[in-house]
Amino acid sequence: MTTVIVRLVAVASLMYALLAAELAAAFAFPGWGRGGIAVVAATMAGVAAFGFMDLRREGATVWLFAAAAVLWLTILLGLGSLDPLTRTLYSTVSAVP
Amino acid sequence: MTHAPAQVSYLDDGHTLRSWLLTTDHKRIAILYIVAITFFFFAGGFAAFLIRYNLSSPNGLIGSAETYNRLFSMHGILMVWFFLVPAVPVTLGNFLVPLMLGARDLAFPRLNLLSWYLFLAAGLVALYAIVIGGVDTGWTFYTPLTSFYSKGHVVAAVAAIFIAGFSSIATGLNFIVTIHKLRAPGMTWYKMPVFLWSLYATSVILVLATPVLAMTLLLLVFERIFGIGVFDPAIGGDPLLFQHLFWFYSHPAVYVMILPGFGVISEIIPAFSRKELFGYKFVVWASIAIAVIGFLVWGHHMFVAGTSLYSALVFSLLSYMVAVPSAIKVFNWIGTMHKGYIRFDAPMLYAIGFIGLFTTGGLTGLFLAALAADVHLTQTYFVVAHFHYVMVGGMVSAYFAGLHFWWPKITGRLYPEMWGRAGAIIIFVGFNLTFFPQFLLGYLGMPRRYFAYPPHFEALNLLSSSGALILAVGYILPLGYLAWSLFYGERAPANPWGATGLEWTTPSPPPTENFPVTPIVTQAPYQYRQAVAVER
Amino acid sequence: MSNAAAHDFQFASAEHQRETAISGIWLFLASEALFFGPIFLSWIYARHADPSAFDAGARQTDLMIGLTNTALLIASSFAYSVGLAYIGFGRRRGMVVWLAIAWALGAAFVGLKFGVEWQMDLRKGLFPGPNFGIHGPERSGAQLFFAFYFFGTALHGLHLVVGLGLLAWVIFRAERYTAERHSPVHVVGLYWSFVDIIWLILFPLIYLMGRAS
Amino acid sequence: MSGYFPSATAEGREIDFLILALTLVSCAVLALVFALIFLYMVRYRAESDAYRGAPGRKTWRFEISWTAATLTVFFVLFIWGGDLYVRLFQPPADALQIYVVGKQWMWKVEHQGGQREINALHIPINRSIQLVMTSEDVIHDFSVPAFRIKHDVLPGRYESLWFQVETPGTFELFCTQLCGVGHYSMTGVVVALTQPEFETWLSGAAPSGERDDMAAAGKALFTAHGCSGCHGENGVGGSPATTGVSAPALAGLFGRLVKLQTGATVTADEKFLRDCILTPDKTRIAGYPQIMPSFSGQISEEDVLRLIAHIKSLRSGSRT
Repeated sequence: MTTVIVRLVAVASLMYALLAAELAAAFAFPGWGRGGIAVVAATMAGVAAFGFMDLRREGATVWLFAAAAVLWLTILLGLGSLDPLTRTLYSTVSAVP
Repeated sequence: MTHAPAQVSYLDDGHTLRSWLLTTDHKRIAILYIVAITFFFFAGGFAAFLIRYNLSSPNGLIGSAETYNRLFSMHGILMVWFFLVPAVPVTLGNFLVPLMLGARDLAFPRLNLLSWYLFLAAGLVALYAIVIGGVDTGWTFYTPLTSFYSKGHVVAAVAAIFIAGFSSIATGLNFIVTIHKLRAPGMTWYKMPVFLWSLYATSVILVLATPVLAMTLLLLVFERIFGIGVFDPAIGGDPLLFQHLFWFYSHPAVYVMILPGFGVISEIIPAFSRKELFGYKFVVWASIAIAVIGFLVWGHHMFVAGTSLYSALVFSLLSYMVAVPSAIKVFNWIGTMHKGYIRFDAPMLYAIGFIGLFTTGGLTGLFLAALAADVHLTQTYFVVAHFHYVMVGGMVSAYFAGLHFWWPKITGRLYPEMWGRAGAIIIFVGFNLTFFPQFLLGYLGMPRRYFAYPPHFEALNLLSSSGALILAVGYILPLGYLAWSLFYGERAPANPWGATGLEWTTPSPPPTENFPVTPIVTQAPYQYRQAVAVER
Repeated sequence: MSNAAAHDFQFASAEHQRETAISGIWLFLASEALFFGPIFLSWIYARHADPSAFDAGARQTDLMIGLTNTALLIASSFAYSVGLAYIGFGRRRGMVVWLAIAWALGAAFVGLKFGVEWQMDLRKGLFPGPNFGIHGPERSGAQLFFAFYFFGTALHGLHLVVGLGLLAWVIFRAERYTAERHSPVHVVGLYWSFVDIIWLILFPLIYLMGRAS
Repeated sequence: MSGYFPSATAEGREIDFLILALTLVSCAVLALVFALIFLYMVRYRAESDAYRGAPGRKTWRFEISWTAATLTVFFVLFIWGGDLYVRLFQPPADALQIYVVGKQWMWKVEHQGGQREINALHIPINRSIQLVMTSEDVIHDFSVPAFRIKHDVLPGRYESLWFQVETPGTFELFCTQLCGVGHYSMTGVVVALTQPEFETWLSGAAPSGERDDMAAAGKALFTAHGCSGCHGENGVGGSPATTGVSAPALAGLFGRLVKLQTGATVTADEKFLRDCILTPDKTRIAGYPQIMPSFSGQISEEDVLRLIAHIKSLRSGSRT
């Protein structure tokens, strides 16, 4: 019983440490900037999935569903933002009189 | 579940209204869905008939453009969300998934019943939206027309689609978990019939794409109610964001509509060629490939909408990639018929019609994937003809094929064979007459969604409208003789077609718990070489 | 589900039914993740349209409340997991106590977010619309941010309230759960941690991205 | 309508050729599919006693071959379609620019010389024409089937479309993006004239009376809206000494590279000038404090186009 509690306490403290890292990325280390925050936020989501939701113990089916969710989100956000990010690449109106 | 003696069929297991309306038996829920689906099919079909009536003359016959805009919007919404997306999965799928798997019922029976009630509620809200005036934005709801300038009942129509979306998610979730967890002992993934594989691929799309539509519609309603939102160009928002999110759902949704049809055809062609499916593994992985790549291609709906040149090139290449699995399937069906013993019952006629019409529809999709050709052909009747060839020529033919093929198993009755064949042929002729002229109209530049059009398009439109008459007759015919067969049809044996598959091993109609003892699966599907005795 | 080893007729065993229920909720959470997808994409689009004005709007949010809320939700998710561990060993009273703590922390989040933060924002006139508080060149970009902010937090808050309802339902039916049979507790736990993860993504988008360099 | 087939533009004929190729490929595949089906329906029907032999086990050889064949054909079609699309997407440098504004259920066209037309577009032949289009309300779509081109017209942005007509004639113009009740009536004509006819039309259709073209109208707006108050007369630029505030010079600005505060450099094209007028905070110029108010909502789309025409006419140093 206590081993489970100890593991959960470790997960919770890791989460708070990552929260602090997120704040540091935002304010203390301007170099990291937005990319740093994004990486820390992603790891926090991963830690929550494996720590609190105990993804490690589940079978292959559950892993498939979790992986599908992450993959489809990257399709939606990645391919979805391809258009605005490249829209100015070929500016439609570049005629010089 | 009252465990009545094994031989009482699910139809006789309780006749009270309560036993039907509160049933968790997947077979009864399939019957409830067939009734609802048929109603919406004919409601949407009636709207289509009025559209063709209006277009039979250059300056329109049904009063005003306002009515016409609301008509084609209603036709689009009803057909897409209340017939095509649910059609095969909720009717044949609900009935057959447990039977084909050798299971007693779906993983979550109560969720299945909830899915039907959500569909019913959505249908009622949709009818309410139509009765109070409907929308004039088309089924695509583009902003800023829909969010600021449309005077139609957008919020009511969007609410109906929002609820129908959750009904789809519930069904998709049920199928995926059932196929993963409730397979009969011995049924490995490669021993499953292809119909289950295609329903699995369809459910993956249903579960992962429909939520995006639900959220997009919420964002749209937020913008319409508060007069401001992320799509509003006045504050720097991007109307193209709505189109991206809408088509992120709507293109995979067209694969939701066609994939179950592939599954039905992959069951029927081997059954009526008395020969196992050609290249089983290729057909299976083609379905999965379509489900995955289907999510990468939505940009081809927006080649002229103002998206960047670079993304248009990427989407065009990916759109050509998604056409390859469909081509593989068509070649494999034809390979199955090679050296077979082909019989021309109604399901086979519909299936052969499906291959011809779907291939035409698919090939015209290549026109629209070629960037430069799309610039000329998009937003014209070429696109209308393309998706009707795939949806009506493909999906509806497959739905009718499946309905006829499994009718004996569902109702325990045999339908009149000659009427079945006549119906298939009339539909094939009427369909081609209605939609082939529209390819020419599209090339000549007649725009979509026009209440009135320049006179030099009249001849082809008249031809198309006359074809619609024949098509209407073709669709009313099965309603007639299938209903007739319910009461006067010959009693059906367990396996009238001599087909393989666990669903043919139980009596027709099957008992409530499907199998007295859970079957053990030993061999791969479609083993027709051992010539299962044809009992008919 | 009432007696010890009972299971529905289509399952082979109770464990088979528990496994099916767990994979069912995980698939539902996958669809919920896609449900929030468009909000993240609208953040990318809205910010790309006018980054400086968007960030100016983001700096109007109250970082301290956001930070406390995040801490509250992490603690609540932790408390729920501890409760789940307790019932795993059959100690029902411990479960009820920890689940109640989780519920309280969740309720605190809702109170802080809608009771305090939203009132402040609305008083500052930060709801996008004709009488929007911020004027000058950053007006439209800031309105885009607050359209995203109010829509996103409203939806997350709705999911949280539903979660609180489920939590209360599990607590009131605590006496029927045993060490072997407590899959509803596990299912609600997964949903609760999922809502926490969604907030872990929304928090930086709202409070930190605007303030980072 | 005259001049539909062959298409009146060179790119249109190339699109026709591509569509013809696609049709031939499709007919070939369809012929193969229907022939095989009819052959098998006749030869292998249940009653016939044709030799069936043992069923082939090795199917992957067929699969690989027809998959590879389909992939190569598709790739060729993609390259062909893509290359033509890239050329359709980028207007040539010397195109004659004509401004089009889509409004619920009409097309408003305005030429450089100030000539205005409703639901009609007069253009010279053998000259590349570039339409700079925007919308005042919903999304429309400027479509001329005879030229085989169309492009959506979005509110809040400029969309561009270019073509070069080779044969004079009158061609149908449609709106092909659902824009409400009058969508079907939002049609018009594109009239292609020979160069001399076009000149006479231009002079005839010029607005009588003040005969001012867009640039002149823009100049009046430039002072009316107080632009000259900061940017100086004729956009020579303002400094604390001259106009009391430091404002970038506009003379000779069009087409030049401009450095923004974010470090990026942008060409000062129509889109950039429009952003400066309507959303100045998005285009902060390096070296100048961002104090320009936004004029969105106060200046109509046509007036913005006229102001841009005026700014384009301001040669550095020359007085027009």
